[in-house]
Amino acid sequence: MSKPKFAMYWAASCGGCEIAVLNIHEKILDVDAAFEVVFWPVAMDAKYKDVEAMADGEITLCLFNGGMRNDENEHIAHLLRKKSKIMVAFGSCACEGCIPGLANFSPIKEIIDTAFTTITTDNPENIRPQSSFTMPEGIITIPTLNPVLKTLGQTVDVDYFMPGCPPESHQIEAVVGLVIAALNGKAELPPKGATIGAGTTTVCDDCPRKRNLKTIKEFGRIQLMKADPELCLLEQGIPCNGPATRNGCNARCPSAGAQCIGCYGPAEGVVDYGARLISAFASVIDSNKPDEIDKILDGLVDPAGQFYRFNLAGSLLRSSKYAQKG
Amino acid sequence: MTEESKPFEPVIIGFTCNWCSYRAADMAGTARMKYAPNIRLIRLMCSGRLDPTFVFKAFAGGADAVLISGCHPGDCHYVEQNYKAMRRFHLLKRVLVQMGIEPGRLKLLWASAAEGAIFAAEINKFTEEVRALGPLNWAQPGEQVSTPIMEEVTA
Amino acid sequence: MQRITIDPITRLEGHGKIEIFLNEQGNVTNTYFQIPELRGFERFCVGRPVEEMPLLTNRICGVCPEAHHMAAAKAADAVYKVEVPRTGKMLRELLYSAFYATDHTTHFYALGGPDFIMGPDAPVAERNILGVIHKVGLEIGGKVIQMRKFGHTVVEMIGGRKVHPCTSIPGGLTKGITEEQRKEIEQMGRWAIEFAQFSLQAFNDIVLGNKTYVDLILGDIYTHKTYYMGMVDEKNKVNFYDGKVRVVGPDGKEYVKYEPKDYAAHIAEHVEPWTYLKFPYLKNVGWKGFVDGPESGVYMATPLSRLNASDGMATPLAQAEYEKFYSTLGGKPVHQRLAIHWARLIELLYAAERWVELATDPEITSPNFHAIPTAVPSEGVGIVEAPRGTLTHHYWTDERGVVTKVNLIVGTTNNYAPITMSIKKAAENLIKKGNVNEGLLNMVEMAFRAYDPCFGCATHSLPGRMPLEITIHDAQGNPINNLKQFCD
Amino acid sequence: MSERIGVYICHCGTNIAGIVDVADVSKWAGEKLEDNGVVISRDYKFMCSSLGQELIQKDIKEKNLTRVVVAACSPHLHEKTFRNASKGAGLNPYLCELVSIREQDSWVHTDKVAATQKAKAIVSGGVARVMHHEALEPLRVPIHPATLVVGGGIAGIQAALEIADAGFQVYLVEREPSIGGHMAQFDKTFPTLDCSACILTPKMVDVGNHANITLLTWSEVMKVDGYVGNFAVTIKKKPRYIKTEDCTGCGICWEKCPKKVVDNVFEAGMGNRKAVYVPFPQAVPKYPVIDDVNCTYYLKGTCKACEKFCPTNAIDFNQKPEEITVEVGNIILATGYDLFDARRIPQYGYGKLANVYTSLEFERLCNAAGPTGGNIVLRDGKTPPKTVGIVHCVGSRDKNYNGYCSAICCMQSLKFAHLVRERTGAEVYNFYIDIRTPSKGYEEFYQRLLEEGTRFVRGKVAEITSMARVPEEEGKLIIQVEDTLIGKQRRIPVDMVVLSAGIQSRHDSKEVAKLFGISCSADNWFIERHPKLDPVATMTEGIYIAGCVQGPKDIPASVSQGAAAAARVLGKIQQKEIALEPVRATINQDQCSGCRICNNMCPFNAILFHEDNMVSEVNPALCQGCGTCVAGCPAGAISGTGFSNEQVLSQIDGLLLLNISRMAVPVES
Repeated sequence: MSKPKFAMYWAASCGGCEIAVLNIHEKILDVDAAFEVVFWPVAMDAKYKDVEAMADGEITLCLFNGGMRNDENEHIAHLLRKKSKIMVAFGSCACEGCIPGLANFSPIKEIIDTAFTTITTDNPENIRPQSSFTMPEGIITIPTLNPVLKTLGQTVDVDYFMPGCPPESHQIEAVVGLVIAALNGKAELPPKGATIGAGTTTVCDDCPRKRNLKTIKEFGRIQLMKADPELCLLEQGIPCNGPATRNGCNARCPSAGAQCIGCYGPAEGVVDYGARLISAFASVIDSNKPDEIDKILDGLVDPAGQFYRFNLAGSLLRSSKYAQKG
Repeated sequence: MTEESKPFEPVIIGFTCNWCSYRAADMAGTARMKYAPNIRLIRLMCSGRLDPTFVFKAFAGGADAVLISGCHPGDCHYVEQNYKAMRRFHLLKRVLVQMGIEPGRLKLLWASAAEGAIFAAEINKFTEEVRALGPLNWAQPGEQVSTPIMEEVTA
Repeated sequence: MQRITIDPITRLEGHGKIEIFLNEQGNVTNTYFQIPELRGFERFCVGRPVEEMPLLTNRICGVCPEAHHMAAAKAADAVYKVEVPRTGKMLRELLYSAFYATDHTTHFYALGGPDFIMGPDAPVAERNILGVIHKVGLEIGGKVIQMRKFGHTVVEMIGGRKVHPCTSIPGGLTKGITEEQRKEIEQMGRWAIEFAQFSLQAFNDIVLGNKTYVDLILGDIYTHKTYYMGMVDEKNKVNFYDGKVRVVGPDGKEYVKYEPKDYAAHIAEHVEPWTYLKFPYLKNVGWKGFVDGPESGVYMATPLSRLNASDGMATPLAQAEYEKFYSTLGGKPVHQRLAIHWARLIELLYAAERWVELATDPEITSPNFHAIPTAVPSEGVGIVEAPRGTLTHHYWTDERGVVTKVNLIVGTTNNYAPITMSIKKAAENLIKKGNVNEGLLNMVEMAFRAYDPCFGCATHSLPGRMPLEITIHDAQGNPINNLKQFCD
Repeated sequence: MSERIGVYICHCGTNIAGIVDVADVSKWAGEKLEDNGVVISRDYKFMCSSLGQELIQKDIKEKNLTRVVVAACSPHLHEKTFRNASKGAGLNPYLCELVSIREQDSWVHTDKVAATQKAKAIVSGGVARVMHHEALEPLRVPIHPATLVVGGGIAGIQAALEIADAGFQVYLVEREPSIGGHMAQFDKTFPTLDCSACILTPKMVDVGNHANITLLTWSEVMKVDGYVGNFAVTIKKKPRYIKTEDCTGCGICWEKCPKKVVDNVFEAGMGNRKAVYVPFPQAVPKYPVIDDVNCTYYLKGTCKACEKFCPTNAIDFNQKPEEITVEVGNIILATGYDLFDARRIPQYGYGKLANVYTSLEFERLCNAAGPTGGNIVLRDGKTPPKTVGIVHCVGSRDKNYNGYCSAICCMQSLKFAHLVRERTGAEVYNFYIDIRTPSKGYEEFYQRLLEEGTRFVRGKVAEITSMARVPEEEGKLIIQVEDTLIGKQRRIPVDMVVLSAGIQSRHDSKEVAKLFGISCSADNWFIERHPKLDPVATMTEGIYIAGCVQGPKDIPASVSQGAAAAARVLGKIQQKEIALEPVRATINQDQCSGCRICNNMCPFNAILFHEDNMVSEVNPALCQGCGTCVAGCPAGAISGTGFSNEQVLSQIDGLLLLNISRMAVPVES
């Protein structure tokens, strides 16, 4: 019988997920051995129309990365969903919008205007790109940008979520291994909707730093202090998202002296990632006086950006009111 | 939506603590004090239980405003948990502002079990303030905005 | 009128798309190369603390996040007017050199190399890394994987993560390296030097040994006499991490050399309504459209440009190769795009040498890798050489160091105009009187790949991997011919 | 939909039905909420009536309901009623939810349409919420029969005796060498003027001899672990340097002790004691203590006079502090008050002008056992005063010091006035703001003073000075006051001034409160559970308060509160075990990353951190169920029974009717 079919696609993403997959090095050959790769723009030839020609569910496993920035992204998402048995939201962009999701703070018009009015932009007629434009030779078109960036899960039905920016190579190896095993009846696939290739607790679980009772009198900026390399960063006032961020990365950033910025998203069962941090950070503020609390909070110069850095598109609110007004 | 004729009727979700503000609401009731019907109360054990998720959920779900209420500072049934609620409120407010939600749509109210009158008055005041702000109509990409329950119910 | 659509990954997947229009005679009147995506970093980085820029702008491109990480960190340093301690600078450059070696290796063996090693006419099925392995020998595959592993190991040791490093902050880094790590890094570096030499040898034997390839390189199809940009140190030697930006004219003479902070006085970006990407050009020469020559502000920023724009390499082995390069290709500047591949290998060798140089510096393990900024943050520019061109980050902040304005000129963007020109030129050369040469795809594709375009920032195409399709329409717009071809 | 929900809308006569169209609400719930599991929806005149309850019970049995929502009055009124009804029908009481459409709807709104709509939303919220209720059982913990009483003043003594007499073990901890408290320092007690010692001493003796009372004087509580019914209290016994088992209290040691020390505690600085001493003759226990700060042996290394003369070799200079731990089920705090420090009001001259006395000093002055043997004389020790000024409200009812009324000063001042006249015949002026005599026999006492000819000047004293302006003021203390009754300034020369200083919370009350996990008011009085209905309990289960620790009060009030606290404790002891509401937080060990953010979020110290496996855990018996940690856990690893995220989030959905318009966030395709 023929091998199960594999597909991987990138929508609005940076390519880091593909690199992460390539970084499993030799293990990539296992994928090649176990699957027939039918669609992987980065790696091989296959056309949109080839995919369309496939039967529904013909693709066994589809790793989909990237958010829904334009109408094309969504079109492919729907197509691949139709054609795939197992649809995996692969990486932070597909799972929760990731950094490009920060665009949901602003109206799309403002985003385009900003890009085409920078100091080096030579744009006397104040031109903006047009999704359809008539040149002397004829009409040429480009995709239309969505007003707000959406996650894959907000667009199509997703079977599994694999967080991370990008997912750690050892996690990718594990997941690929699991799926192959499951296909050979040697393992059980997790229940639909499960988060795979990650832990169930948070980064602190893997963080080597010492921690004590937490009370914060002042929030600090990592570049403006000599941080203690042994002690919990949050206890030093550095806004580390580790406590709320799903583990699975081996606490790479805190181990390297940098605060966790939250790329693995919320922990198991959490409804809104940012809410967890708002509540946790505020709770350990060491003051009961409104003005003093405000003074301490001034130390967090960008709360929403801090708490929704990777998760804005995936949050309960999804975007700012400004962005909605367009 | 409300027609031109009718004024905009905001929907407000109010969180109360079991010991002070909910009892204040009870007292307003037993004293037959009248206030605007726009608020729907949820009873928590303590304002410290107020998870910002609840607030986001309410706004995203179509509420035009949210009230958080608890015991006066120093009077918390659980010693000092209302201070934690206060700290969270301060931070939450900053986030909401960045999300484009007017600060006037989130209110923190301290009310003792004895302050039914104050509770009622504050709800009326808040309702008018929100009415002035107009509907929030939180839009979800790819979703119908779910708005006040009026037509839901009368339908 | 005929219309040809070259759709890299078809319109609906669209990550870059080429339109070729023919006149009634069936000759090319115009070509359009469109970039369909915009993510708006310039807007949404506003409001974020400047120390986060190296982490946020990382996500512009997963292929060259290290480049964005470095440019952002340098811009943030400048915002705080803080001088990074020597060890800090060296650590950053060490990470960066390892990244360069990895990136160039990937491109040469998996993407660009096959064209030459297998030959441009070899069947598609063979023009890939596997073909290379068959021709050059099995161990090469292992070596390539080894090289990538080593590179990533160093990036992770210093940068904290394999992809999207996290340790650079205003004033330096969040961590240093231990003596054990240093030893390991040095060993890997020495291995990398051998690997680079081996690669150059392979190129020498297979490509330079083969007249058809040499002719192809020297041929006119891929020649544009443009300006060339690259970063140089105080001795005008190539440097990836730090220095001044130097531009030489089509005649090879220095046109300008400027401090990063002055970039805006020299670079401007032209806008077209049919694409989301802008076309940078030399402001003081001016935008004259998609043409070359001293009158046109179009410039190129690639390994070849860097060699053209410099007076040599800062390391001995690479310097020797540099001299050989120009003597073989008939002196500076070299205008032939396909020579970029060779230049890339010379840079690979330089990167490996620099790697060892830094790994053996006595101060590299010093704990003095960060200086706490004291000045009030305001504005700063950071420039590095990304493998695919000069990368510029420019931030403005308020007194708290919160970003208020951002300008980015991304590596590949520099080459947007030249690539468009190469496409047009290839098309003109190969489409005559309406009949389309079967080699068109191949040639266009090779033009592409030479630039190693990383539209990861916008198109997400991995370097050079450009599946192409051409649909040729007759005057009525009916498809009359369909050509397909892929790069591996 | 696996759950089967019954909805019951109460008319409450016309209380609800008068405004809310209950029939419509009931019909609406039956139809619109069908998809939410509602299988039956009824309305009834009085749900809380036995018929109403039977209605619910019948449905539970016949329609196999798994959840019940009652829309009626406030849960604070009838939650128990309907929970019990459900229980009666075999449904776990916690699967019944009472939502209020009376206090929160019909009683506060006039617009019938809006009120009916709101009622629907409230019912919808209840239905959405009840879906996520779990069957719960109350937590039962045993009560240890022993009790700890902290503070050996009259309140503590009363409480200890009540409990001990009932046959239960009491540990009475007092930090001074003897019990007795302030009352032991007084001479007479108002209004009856019976001698303080005469009524107090017998009680003190009872305590000393009581088989069920372990008296721990010269001791302090260091640590309190555990929770209601099961406290473990660590007590530090300071060294007395006396072997109490050998000491007979004969008193030879303090006779022979060469070192005199000013007694600032019991004698309020009016008299001396020795370095080895009992604070006063009737002290209980009778054993002395050696004050190692002043004892010559500890200062110079020689002396030991006491040791030489002690007939029973009871002196032991090598005693060390000792810590003991006792297990108790309940704790009564009766740690008393401090006297307001009159030095804080410089214009009254206390400490500068010799013949300005504080109330406590004056008590010692007229006490027969006091330094002057009860003779009221000036500081020179012989001259009796001819005129005495008594200033009320010193440090009380004054924003600059204590805003509250100290409750005892008026009566105390009247008592002083009476004693002065009785013993010296001197002219007495009372300077008051208002005279407050609210208790039994107090007003009569005031009238008596008026008849005795004591002078009353209504006005707050501005200044007390020795600066004479006219000859007749020479050598006198002049009291500058505005007589508000005649509306003019007066300067009244007197020989002696008594400052009726107010009472205030103990200087260390904050630390003590923290130690026992209870809270203080702004004035640092301990906060009672309810100012009217529960003035002896605190918010912390198992900890009670008695006497001035709760706020200023006189002796009768302190005694009654001591007895009341004892009664409460005895009640608990009789129950043998206590049932705690199962509203509790629990930490999912598999999801806890040990970030420790929750650790100091709990004022009841219910959250402990296990260093070994680096996770936190909630002690269910200590947890009070406020849910602050549930809301605060960054990992979402803490869940709260009774008020879980699912319950609240679905209630929000319900209130916004999203459970009808949209079951879940839909997906386009």
